[in-house]
Amino acid sequence: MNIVSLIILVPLIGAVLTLLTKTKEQARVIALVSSLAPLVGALYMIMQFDSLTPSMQFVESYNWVPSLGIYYTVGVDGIAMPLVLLAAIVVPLTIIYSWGEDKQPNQFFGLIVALQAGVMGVFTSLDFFLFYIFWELTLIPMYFLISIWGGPRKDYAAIKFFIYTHVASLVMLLGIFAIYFAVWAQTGTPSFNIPYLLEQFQLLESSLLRDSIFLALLFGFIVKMPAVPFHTWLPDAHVEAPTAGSVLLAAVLLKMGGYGLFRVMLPLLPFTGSPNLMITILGFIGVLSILYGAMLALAQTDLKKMVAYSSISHMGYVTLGAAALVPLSVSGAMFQQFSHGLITCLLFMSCGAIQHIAGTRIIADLGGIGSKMPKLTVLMLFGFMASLGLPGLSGFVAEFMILTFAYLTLPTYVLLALLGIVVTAGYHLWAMQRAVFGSLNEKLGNLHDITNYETLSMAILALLVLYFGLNPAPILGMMTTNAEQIVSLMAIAGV
Amino acid sequence: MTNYMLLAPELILTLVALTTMMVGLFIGKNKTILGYFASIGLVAALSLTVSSLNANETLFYGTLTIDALSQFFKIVFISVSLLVTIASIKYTENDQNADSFFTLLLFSTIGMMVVASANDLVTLFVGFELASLSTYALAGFDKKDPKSIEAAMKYFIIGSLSSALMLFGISFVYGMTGTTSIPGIAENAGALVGSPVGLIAVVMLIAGFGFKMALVPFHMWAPDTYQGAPTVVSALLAAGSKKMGFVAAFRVFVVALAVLSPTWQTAFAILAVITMTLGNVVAISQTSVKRMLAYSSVAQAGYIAMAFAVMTPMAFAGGILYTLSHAFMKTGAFLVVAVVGYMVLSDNKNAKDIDHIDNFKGLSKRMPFTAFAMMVFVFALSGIPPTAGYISKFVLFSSTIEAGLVWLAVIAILNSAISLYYYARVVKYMYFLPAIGGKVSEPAPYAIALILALAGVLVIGIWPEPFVYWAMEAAKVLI
Amino acid sequence: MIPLTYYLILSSIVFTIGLYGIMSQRNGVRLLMSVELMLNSANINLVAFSSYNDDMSGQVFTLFSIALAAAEAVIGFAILLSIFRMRNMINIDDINILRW
Amino acid sequence: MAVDDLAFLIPLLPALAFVITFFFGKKMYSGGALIPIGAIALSCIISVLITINLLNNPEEVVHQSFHWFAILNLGILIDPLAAVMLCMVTFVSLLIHIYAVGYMSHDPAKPRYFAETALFTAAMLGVVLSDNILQLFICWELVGLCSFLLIGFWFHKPSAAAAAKKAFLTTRVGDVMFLTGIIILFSSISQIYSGNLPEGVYVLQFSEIFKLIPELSAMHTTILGTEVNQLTIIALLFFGGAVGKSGQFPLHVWLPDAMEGPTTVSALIHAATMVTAGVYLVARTFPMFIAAPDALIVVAYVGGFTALFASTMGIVMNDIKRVLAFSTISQLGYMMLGLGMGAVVGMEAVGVSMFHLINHAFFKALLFLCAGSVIHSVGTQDMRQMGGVGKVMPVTFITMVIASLALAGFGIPGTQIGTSGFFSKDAIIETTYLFAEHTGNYIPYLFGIIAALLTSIYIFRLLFMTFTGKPRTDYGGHESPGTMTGPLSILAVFALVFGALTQTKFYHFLEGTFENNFVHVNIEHLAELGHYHLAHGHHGEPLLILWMPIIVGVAGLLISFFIYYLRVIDMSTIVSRRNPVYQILYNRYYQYQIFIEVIALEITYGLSLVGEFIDRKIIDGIIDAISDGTIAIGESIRKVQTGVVQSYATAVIAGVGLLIILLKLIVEVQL
Amino acid sequence: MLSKAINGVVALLFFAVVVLAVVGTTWTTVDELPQNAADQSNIEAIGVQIFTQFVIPFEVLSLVLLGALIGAVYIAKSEVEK
Repeated sequence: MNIVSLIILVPLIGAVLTLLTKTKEQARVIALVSSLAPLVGALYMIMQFDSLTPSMQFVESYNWVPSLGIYYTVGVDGIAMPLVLLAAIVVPLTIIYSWGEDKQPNQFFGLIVALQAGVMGVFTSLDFFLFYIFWELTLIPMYFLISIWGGPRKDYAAIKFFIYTHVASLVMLLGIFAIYFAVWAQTGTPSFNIPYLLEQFQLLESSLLRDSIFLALLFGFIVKMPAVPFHTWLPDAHVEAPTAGSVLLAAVLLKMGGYGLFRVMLPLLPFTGSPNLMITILGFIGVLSILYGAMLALAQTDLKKMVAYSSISHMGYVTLGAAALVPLSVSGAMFQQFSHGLITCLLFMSCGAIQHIAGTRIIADLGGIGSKMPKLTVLMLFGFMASLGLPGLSGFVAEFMILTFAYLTLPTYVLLALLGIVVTAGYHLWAMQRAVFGSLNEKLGNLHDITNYETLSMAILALLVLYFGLNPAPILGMMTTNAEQIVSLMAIAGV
Repeated sequence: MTNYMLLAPELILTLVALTTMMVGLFIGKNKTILGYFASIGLVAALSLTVSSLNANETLFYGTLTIDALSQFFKIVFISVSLLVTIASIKYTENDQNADSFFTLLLFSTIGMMVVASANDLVTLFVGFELASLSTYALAGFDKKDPKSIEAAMKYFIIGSLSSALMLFGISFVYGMTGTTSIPGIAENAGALVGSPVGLIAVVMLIAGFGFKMALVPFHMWAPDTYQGAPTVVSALLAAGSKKMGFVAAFRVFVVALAVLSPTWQTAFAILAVITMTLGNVVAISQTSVKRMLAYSSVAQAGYIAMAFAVMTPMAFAGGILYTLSHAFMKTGAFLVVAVVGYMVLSDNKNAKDIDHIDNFKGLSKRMPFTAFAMMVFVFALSGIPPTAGYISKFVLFSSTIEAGLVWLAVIAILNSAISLYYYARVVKYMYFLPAIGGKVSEPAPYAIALILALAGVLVIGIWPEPFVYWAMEAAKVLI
Repeated sequence: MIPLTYYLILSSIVFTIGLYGIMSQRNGVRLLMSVELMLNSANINLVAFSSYNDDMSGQVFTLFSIALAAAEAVIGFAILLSIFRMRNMINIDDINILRW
Repeated sequence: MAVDDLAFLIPLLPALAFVITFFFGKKMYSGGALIPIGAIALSCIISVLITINLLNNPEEVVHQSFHWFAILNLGILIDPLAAVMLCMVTFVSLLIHIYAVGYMSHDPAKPRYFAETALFTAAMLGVVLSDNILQLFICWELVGLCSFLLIGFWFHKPSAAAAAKKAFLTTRVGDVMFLTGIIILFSSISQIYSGNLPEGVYVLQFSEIFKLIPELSAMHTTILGTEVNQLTIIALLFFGGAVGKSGQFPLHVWLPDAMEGPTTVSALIHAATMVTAGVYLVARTFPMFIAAPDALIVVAYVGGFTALFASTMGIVMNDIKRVLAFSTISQLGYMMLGLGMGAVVGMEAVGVSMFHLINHAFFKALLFLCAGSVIHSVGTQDMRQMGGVGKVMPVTFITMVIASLALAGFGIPGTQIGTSGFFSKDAIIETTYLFAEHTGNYIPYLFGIIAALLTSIYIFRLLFMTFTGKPRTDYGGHESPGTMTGPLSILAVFALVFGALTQTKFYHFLEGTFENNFVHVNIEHLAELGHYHLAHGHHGEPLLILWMPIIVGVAGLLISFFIYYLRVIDMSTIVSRRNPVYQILYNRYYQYQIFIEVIALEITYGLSLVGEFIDRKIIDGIIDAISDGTIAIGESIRKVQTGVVQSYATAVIAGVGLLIILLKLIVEVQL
Repeated sequence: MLSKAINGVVALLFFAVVVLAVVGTTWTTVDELPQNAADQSNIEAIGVQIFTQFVIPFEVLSLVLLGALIGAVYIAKSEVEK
């Protein structure tokens, strides 16, 4: 068994062990250890990783259901590796952040670790069957996290999240079926192998079929991202989810949608019946999400909901960068995924801490907490700055690359997206001004600063955001090779 | 030359059934031993069936056929019966009439097995009746409970009506083809093509089998009966005898009346869509878990019926695999309801509405294992990986795409999403709501049955290869 | 020679009567009788076909179905008896605890 | 050369100081103030040494570059333009830091203060040192961040929090324009290379950009039916960034509010860092501006108008810092105006403008620090509550007088006698006259000269109101400590003599900015691309024009003297609610109301509320309706199951009948 | 009464459908029915068929009867205690 399987399996076993523990101490230690193991694995993989080849590395494959062409095949390339790293970083930090969780700690930590196993599986699967299994598996822990540890409207939010994204996955599944059978009929061998199917896609004769497959798969991914107008599950889920749930939802689960965009959609796009139409659709969705998300964030009264809408807005950049199909805009979009994962984590942790300590997240009810919570304020400000795209932090690198290079092919969209930057700055600063600065709202009672565990995890995130903002090359290096390869398909298709 | 070994499972079960009945007359109060005995018999039958998986013979002047399809379904039936029998050891614990219970249970199993092997309409009909009659009695086994008797009554009346319809249909088929042998009908079925009588025969047969499958509009007995019957019997009905309808339909439509496929394909497509939609939509608003499972069972029948509408090897394999998965999922789910019923009764002897969903509140704290098992079962029923429910839906739904019936796939998938709503509600009750009452430990028989069902669901889900392969082999019989 | 169709129409009539009975009768015993009517109409068919096709199996089938009808009736009556014992009546449309 | 290799330390030292002070400042002397002071002092020394080297050998600029990621690099460029900025920034910043040790001595959050100012300085140095446009933008944004942090230093004051937000947001509007300019520039470059960017070349480096100016100016884009030169678009977008950062009309609204921070911060923002960044950006990309048709004219008009516009408001303000803030805006307008005059004087415009920038840095820092000294001692910022401060604070008074004279530009034309402001500001006004002569367009000149009159009026008004007469309230002030008066004196010396000492050398030094071993462009040639006709050999203005600035300066002094010292005019008739002119000026042309409320709040927030409505009611409404509808349908279908078994039988039989008919129909249709 | 009417309509509908189908079908029948009952014994033929061709259904039928017996006895018998 090689390293990729281990980073899936270890958290899976860890999750089971955690569920079986009796005390809080055992639960969190086991959870932390088993979620750190993938980090070690991911770092090892990065050391061994060859950034110069776009092909899959660390591949392993076993028979699973050969009669249907299903194999257990896992591996990583430049698209997946950074996301594996992201998931490996974020989950342990979330556990550290939630160190003091008292309500059913064994289940809480167990579900978090199970979620990690799920996303690791999604990012490394090279077989659509396996991919879909992991894709769906991530739903369950998140559903529980929202339902058990959630806020007042958790029932509504949890079921909405569950069914909404499940419908999307099912539509995606239809697309998977379609490509599978179409290729089967074409070549005579059944296979769910992702690279193989993507390769064979162009040989399908009917352009209607190709377009339908493309759109079905696309729907599955953009709902997950989520893109406007399929986004309404996200704010509800975020508002009701516990902090750890929000963090994982925004930092890791949304990335699955973007990952699908790069892994599946872009290689198919040049070979659809009307690639230009598809690019227009993607670009439009991207810009719409950027602007709409930012505008709605401005209207929010709940801090966490605002951050949720900001996620929608930021994920719009991913779509836009992908739609542009310029190597560096695509790598920028991939980097945006990675960077947003870290930043949004920081933001949600801040909101969670405020909720936890001040007892409310309504911006109007807060005010002036900065003077009582200096550590939180610094970290939160850092996160906000990163989120509004301050240069020197990772968010800027990604957004700059996306906007600059997407302008080469989609100038109008980029000019529209640039408007969003001002609004983005606006809602961040306005929220900061009302919630954290100003005179202290006396109704909040006795406030104290965040705990050391919370500080630790948030500080690590902040450092990572800074580090990757100053030195994005290692991560970008992995992505660029694959991005170039994806874009080169456009030329092959003659678009 | 007849190879009697192939009939050994049926023979063993008959022997065990008769012995159970006889012994039951002589032993006194404690008849628990009979349950163990029946279980052993079922295990033996199961292993004998497994040992002859690849048989392909027709026996007794062509009235019985032993092939991959029959073996597959026999294993489904025996497995369900085994699970139900094990669980019933607890259910019949202090019952004077446990001997009758187990005998009837075994008889119904034999009936189903005969249907699975039937290669002649006479055999099929007689097997059908054996299974039906035994289960009529079983459904009313709680005879002091008005609900149980009502369930039996409804089951019986609609069952008899269906038998009559089926027989009427059979008579027309016989009239047109001049034979009752299934291969013989297949040879002469040309006469039925285009004739109005052929159409009527097909619809009546669908009504007859549809009664067992619980296809809308032949399903209306099912929710009442599943709810009223003793829970272990509901499990048998939903997971076992429902499948008998499918295997009969496979034999009669796909093998015998293949030339009429345009007719019954359309019929099954219509029924499948109505069935799954109605089942799911109505299940949402149920407050009794048993009744909810009943509607879910109706919906699942709709999914399986898609196999007939699609009619490709892949679809048949999917449908067949689905019956196996559904056997484990549904049995498991009903057994959980039985365990919860036991728990509620042990709290309060005179409890009413023991299958109400309120009794599932906080089950994760009261009975962690049962709650976990139930969660796996409902997620499997809603088709979430990596469970048996997922892999079977995967194969089945994918076959609709393969055949180009995208609209059917879309409807099925939307239904699947709707179903998540009420399945998730069960999970919500078990895991998110506060418990009323303390921890209760599951009685051993229930626990064993649950473990077995759980193992079935997960093994098929995680290592589907042998099962898919096997289902495909079984499907080859049909094409 | 009486055309086969006559038998079939007869059996259809009998069958329809049975159907109507099962839909409209309140009394359990009458319901059972209706079911029997339907089974017997099928038997008419079978025998008719058997004769007109010169094939014995139809008649054998009829014998089987008669026996099965008997067995069915047994169970049916047992259930009705049980109901009667419980409620002192066998108007089965009053038995609707289980619904919705 | 050894010291050139240390160039990278210039921004790095303050940045390190930031880290150290931020995390460990609490336990150090005076909140760790010594760390940034030391670091900036070192930076200053290195800067001066490098500048001296450069003076000796102007062709050999310092350039260091290393790969960052993708096709981007990080680099350091010290050419004459950067060198003078470096020296000024480090020097003024150093003095302000030293001053702050005294000024901030009572504030508990000293470590944070010194950390942030160090970072501020580092970011500004980064702007100055960048060798490529992207790095410049990055540091540019960091400057914005630091201004946000420092303006909101006392964030528990709601007004400070609001001002900080406003500053960041307003400059951000400009920044987005700047970023858009970079993006369009990049895509144009990419088009020039037809998508195949050369290997190993960082195309966003200034040298590479300037090389491509001819190609860029040959490109056109059609906007709303008119064909616009690509380079003009880019240049104007860059200028948009500069407008935001340098407080030019109409994005100047943040600057007066930026007074909410400590006065030292105001000094830092207004003199050494931040606001000069905009001017510096235009100067740095001057080859692009001069090659872009109409761009410089826009710069000139915006600058000139801002100079006039801001000075009108300076006259009526009562808050001492606010007067200075409008003064800054006005002076920045002059600098922009000077740059715009590149339309006639070419490269000399950069010299003139930068010279004013440097001089302004000295006297404006001095003005602010003096004001700070007064505020520190008096405890209020309202001039109406001061009066006679000169008696208790002699050092502050004298330095303030010097600074005011420098700002008003006092000196004797035709000689080397004059304050630093005299040399630089008058030079700008002279170039505007040249422009007027050359093109027949007197508007920039009028802007400049009227603003000069108003400048003189408001600064002497401030002087008289604050330092002369009798105390109007009981404030009980005292002279400030040595750490404060020391820097004041040093700055005063510079404000007095720097202009006279360096004027000619300065222009000459800056001439070499774009002609060295890093960049080599021919400004004359570029001006032709931009259709500007440069005037050569121009020093022949009439005597009246030479004397005009000093005449209006003295006139302003006299007007203030009569009104505010001798009080020969009763102010109450003018300072009245009923006087519409006063109202408009005092309310700053109602710009706040118009700008913030209408645009920002009403429209944007209104739109976002509409979006929220769409989201909640329409998108979510549809989804909820689907789910509710499904449940309702289930509820109603459920009732069909009546519990009566005969009805079930009816259903079965009806089902059979209907199915038969249906199939019959379907099969017939199919056949 | 309405329900009865519905039942009647359903039954008539059903009847119409079946009769139309039966009449509309051309049945392939033997040309002559055996006229003389003494010619051949169908009893014997049936007996032979039951024990050869249909021996399995016959055996299963025995189980059906037994099952029905057990079931009926169980359901119908009154509990001793009551």
